[in-house]
Amino acid sequence: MPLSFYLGLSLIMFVLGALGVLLRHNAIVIFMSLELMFNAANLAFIAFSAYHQVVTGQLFVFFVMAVAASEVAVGLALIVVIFRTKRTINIDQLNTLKG
Amino acid sequence: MNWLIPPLVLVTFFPLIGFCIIFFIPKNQVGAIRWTALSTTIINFGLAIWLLSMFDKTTTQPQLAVNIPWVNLAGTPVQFFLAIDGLGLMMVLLTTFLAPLIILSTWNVILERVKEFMLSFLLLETSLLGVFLAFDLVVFFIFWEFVLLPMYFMIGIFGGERRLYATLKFFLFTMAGSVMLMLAILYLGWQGGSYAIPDLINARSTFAGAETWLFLAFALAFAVKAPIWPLHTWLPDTYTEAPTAGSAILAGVLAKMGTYGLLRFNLSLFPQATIQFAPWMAGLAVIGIIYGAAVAFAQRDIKRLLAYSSISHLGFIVLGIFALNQQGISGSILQMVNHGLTTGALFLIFGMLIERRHSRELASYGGLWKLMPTFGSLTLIITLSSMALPGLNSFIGEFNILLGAFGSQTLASTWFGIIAAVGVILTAIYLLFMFEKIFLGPIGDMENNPMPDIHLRELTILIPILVLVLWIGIYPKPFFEIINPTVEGMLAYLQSTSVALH
Amino acid sequence: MSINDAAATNPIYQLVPWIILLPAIGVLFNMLLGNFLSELIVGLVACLASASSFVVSVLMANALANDPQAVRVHLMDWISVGNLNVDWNFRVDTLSVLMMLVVSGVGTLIHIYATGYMHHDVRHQGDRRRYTRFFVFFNLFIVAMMVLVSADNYLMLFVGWEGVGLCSYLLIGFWFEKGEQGLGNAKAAKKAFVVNRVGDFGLLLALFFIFWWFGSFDFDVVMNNAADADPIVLTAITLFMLLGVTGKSAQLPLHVWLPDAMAGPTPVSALIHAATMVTAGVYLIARSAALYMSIPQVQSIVIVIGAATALFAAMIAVGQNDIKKVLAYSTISQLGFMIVAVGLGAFSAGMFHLVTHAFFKALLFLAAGSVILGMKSGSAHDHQPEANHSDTIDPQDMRNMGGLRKQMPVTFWVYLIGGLSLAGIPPLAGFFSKDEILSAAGSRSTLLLGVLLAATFLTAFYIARQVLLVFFGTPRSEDASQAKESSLIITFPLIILAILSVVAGILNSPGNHTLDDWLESSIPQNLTVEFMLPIAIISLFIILTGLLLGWTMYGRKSEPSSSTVDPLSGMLGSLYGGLKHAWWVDELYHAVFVRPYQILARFLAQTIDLALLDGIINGLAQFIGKSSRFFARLQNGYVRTYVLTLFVGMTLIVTYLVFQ
Amino acid sequence: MQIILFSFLAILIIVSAFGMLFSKNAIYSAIFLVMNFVIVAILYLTLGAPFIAFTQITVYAGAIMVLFLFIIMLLGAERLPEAEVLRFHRIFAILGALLFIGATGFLLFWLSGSWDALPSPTSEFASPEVIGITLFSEYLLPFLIIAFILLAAAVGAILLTRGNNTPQIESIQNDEE
Repeated sequence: MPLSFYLGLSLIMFVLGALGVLLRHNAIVIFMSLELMFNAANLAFIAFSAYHQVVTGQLFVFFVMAVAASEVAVGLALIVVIFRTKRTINIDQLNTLKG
Repeated sequence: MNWLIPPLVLVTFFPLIGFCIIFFIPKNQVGAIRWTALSTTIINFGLAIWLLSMFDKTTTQPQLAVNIPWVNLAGTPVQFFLAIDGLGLMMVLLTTFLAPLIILSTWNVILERVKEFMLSFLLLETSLLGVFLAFDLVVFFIFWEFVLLPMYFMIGIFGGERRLYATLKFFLFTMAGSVMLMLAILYLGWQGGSYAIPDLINARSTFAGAETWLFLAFALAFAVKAPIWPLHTWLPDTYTEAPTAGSAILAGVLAKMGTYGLLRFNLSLFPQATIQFAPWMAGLAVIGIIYGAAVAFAQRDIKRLLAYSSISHLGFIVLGIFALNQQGISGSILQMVNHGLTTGALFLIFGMLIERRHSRELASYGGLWKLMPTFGSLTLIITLSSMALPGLNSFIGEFNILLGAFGSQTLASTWFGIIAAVGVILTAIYLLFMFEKIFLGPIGDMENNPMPDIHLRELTILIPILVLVLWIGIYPKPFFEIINPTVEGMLAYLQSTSVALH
Repeated sequence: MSINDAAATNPIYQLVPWIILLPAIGVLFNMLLGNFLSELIVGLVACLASASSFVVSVLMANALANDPQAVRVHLMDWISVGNLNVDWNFRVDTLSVLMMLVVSGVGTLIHIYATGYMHHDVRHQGDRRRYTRFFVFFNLFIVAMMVLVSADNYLMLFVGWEGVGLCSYLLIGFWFEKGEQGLGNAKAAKKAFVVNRVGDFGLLLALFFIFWWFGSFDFDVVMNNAADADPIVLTAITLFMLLGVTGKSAQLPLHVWLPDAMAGPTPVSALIHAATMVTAGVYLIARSAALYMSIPQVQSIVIVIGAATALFAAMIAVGQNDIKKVLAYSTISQLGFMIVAVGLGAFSAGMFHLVTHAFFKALLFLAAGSVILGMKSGSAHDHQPEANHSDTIDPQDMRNMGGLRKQMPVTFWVYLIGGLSLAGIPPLAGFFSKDEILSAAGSRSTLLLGVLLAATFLTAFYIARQVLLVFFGTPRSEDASQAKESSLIITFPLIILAILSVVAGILNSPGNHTLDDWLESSIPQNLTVEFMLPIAIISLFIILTGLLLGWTMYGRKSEPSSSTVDPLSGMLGSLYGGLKHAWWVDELYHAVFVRPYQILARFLAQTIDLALLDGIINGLAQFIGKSSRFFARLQNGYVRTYVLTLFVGMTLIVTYLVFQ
Repeated sequence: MQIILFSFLAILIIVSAFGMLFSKNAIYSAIFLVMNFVIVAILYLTLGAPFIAFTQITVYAGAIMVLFLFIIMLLGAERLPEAEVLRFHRIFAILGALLFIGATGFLLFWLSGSWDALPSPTSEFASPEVIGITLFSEYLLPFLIIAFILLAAAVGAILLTRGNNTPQIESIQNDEE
């Protein structure tokens, strides 16, 4: 299988994730879309790792996963706090920070 | 001579010692804070006198230099370069002389947040001294901008009703001027390979092509600070809203930063442009003289009146600078000191009045000389000094300025001197008007009736100023001995550059 | 002219700084201690300060009598900037010593008088503490005037020149809470200072020209090089200096301040506004003789101004009712005579008239002060101390006087002597000095002589009118009938001055050129005037006519009251209104200078400064504020918008990179 | 053979991604995402990354997605009204996405495409053992940092969601006043 196919798949996943971030109102779904984008990047890493036969790419995926895990922990905690004060997690209603 | 701490560094940063002490005094120990601040400034004045004793009056060059390599900025080394010449020495003496008097004047005025006030004031003194002693453009600029910070707090916290508007205006005006200054400094460093003035003077050919623009950029910053007409509109608001101590330091010392800058930087770094623009600058100065005097006459608020009078007087100083001859420049330097003493004292005096009466309106006063004979007489002497009565300090300065402007070869027209001399008449008109409204006539308002005469602390503030007013008026020789060599150096340099180019 | 340094000659000259230092000590003493001491000591110190100054002046005169060579005494360095070197140098020559003698001599007499006069005045005006202040200012005036006359350079002269202006300001506004609406005196003082400043402006410019053409302010340098100087420059110098002279000596067109200056206490009017300060202009022209003599055109202008002033002021004096205003306009008129004399080059004649005028005009003012005091004491007599003073009459209005001859005999006689001396009746001093000026004028032009004779006629008329209104007839008010003669401390100086007014003529009487010779060494350009009998006879005739006319109009009416109209107004009709209101010059200046300047100031302050300049700045700030509010709307708070912007931006960058 | 497997997995991945994107219910989205992660893990296996594949399943599909589901249910935020506040948003987003795909795809498939088959993975390459050795030798410092990041995240999450601290903050503020 050529590298470009994997990268193309990664590209599609990334764009779909981005569209999720752009189009959905639910903060949790936006979060999940971000995870999808991470995954797209991870796929590219793994593909390159195989292409170059270097293990470093996989290690980076490992780190990305760890960071994603901590990010999810903090992010979801934030969402919980926001929900407590605002009673909603609709991202469009959290627009007080404006000029 | 080798000193553990170089004298200039000690003088500049001495107020910070008081700053540190006050920092650790609890804020309710008001007395301790005041006395610490007062003794710090007095000792600092003593240090300035010590500087004076070490000062060599025979040389035209900056002396007692401290030069420490510091950091690199835009690929050019910045040196922590302090030095002193006649001009700087006069400004240092003026600053350190006024500082204790101004602190003394706050005794009964600043009753809350004393700690914050004194901290700001000491910080201000250090930055002012830094401005007058720095010989490296970057160091100068840092001190120059740093002056704004304590001033901002002093006006913003302790000022009058419209203080926020005034501080904002003051800050924005000065900043706008400084932007150009900063760009010009960076350009100079980039082209000249150094930020130190002596190095830049030697490397003048590297930026000679942009001299006009550099001159204008520097002049803009200094013109805002001085202020030169028509960039003066921040001044009346700021002077009026500032607390008495703030107005006194603004009029007494801060205004001189602009004229000092013109002398120190524009003259030595851009001599060609200086000669080229001299008639224009002198023209603006003359407009400022007449305009300030006329507008002052129309004011009904004491502090606003004094603010416009400052514009008028600063016009004289700028005119003298751009006369570009010995009389003009020496007179200007002396007049900076005179104006600092006189207008500073006037602000302090009217601060005392406002403290008693809580009104800035001329109409609230009247006939006070009958109630406060000593106070009235002292005010009269200072007022006369402000209108340049011969025998008092301002006459020496203004006369030299007018004489210089009248016979200046650079300006090449007697009209500058003649029109500026009309300002002498107009000055008398508005100052006598002010004196009449406040001190003469019948006792206007019954609220004026229990006005106490001057008391000991106020006398302590005014007597040193009075002594200097008379001293400079009758025997200005010691002052000219300090000023003249520096001015001779400047003029010789100016002469050599203009000869080289023609 | 050449000059010696003092050390080389008589050591007595080293004393000359004391003419300034002694009064200065008096100033300091009274200023610091005066409020703790009695009136007696304060007055004594002040008188001693002035008198000791007179003694020093006499010593100087004595030394000069042996050797009239001018001497320079160096006190200390002053300004030294580049090629500008000015020192505190005193000049002792015959001219300056003459002025010193007049200033300190007349000054001392007036000081003595003032100790008595002010004793009453401070009580009448209700502020006893101001007694000390008066003598501080008075001594300060002696200091400033002495600086003026003893200076060896124009700059030091200028110090005295403005210094006397300041003292004049302080003393005119001495009762600063009195006068019209409580501000009258203060405004009069301000007017005097500002008008003088206009004159000083002229002198200042003259100084600039002098420095840049002669390179020095020293009298000697200027005078010795005057002949070689560019005539245009000399014209500028002399004309600007003339502006200064018109300001200080109250000549047209800057005469307006002197009548108002009568708001000051009477000794002030006598010393400053009659005897000494106002003659400074005459002194200045005499001092700058070499400059004026080299420009005849300017001399003509000086003469025209002097003659016009002499006639103009004499006319106005006729229409005044205030006893001091009459004398004030008389002073202006007499100063006109002096200016004419120095303009003609007859410097010694001008100085002669200056001296005699100092005597008789000081006498007249002081005697008028005595009259006013008498009127006030009369007023105090018939009113209860606590009574409302609003119904009291003006003690200076001649229409309220009359018949004072009997109540105040000493004052009457000295007044009569002073008046006749002013009118120019021989053998009183005024006759000789005025006659010299008339002779000098006669040898120049008939028209000039005619103008001066007309002024002389009016002088005789108004002084006759004044003496008759004040001292003859019957009292026209309660106060006048109750008036009392003043005490000895007041009449003593009057008697001395009266004697001087009689005998001073011998200084330069016909055939006797004592003063001419005395001034020879100081003013070599002096035009010595010879006595001319025809002119003397004509002038005497005219004077007698004037006196007689006054007698016929005012002397025979026995029972005029303060309400009756002046007989002049019937004769002159509407012209009399012009005389009474000083030809509306004040109103004219108010309309032409004062009002426009006030309007201009307000226009600049409100329209230009606040509306235009500040408006531009605030407008700029508002523009930035508004535009920033517009851009701030891009930050709409929707996270998704920010992400979209980010995403689109990233996409565009990627696209650009790919298709580059 | 490989191409068939890849195509099959790719289609599944894209379909599940679309499913996540278009589900109205957040729970469905989460389940689609779990499916997506699992299939990607299989793809990792074919690429010779067994360690990562299993980590993906345990950490991502297991732990993280459970956390998501848990929060969704806790907050009861499965469904939200989908009223669009920002008009034109969708158009710009889709246009941007297409442009991005176009540009990047052009880069991948025309400009600098790589058409050689990837080398078939050996069992030694990227075995857990190799990864472990590399991780603890060459990447020890990043590994430790990651550990601290995780710790900080855990502490932060606890601190943020601790419910009873708000009254304490208020009381401190009251003291200062």
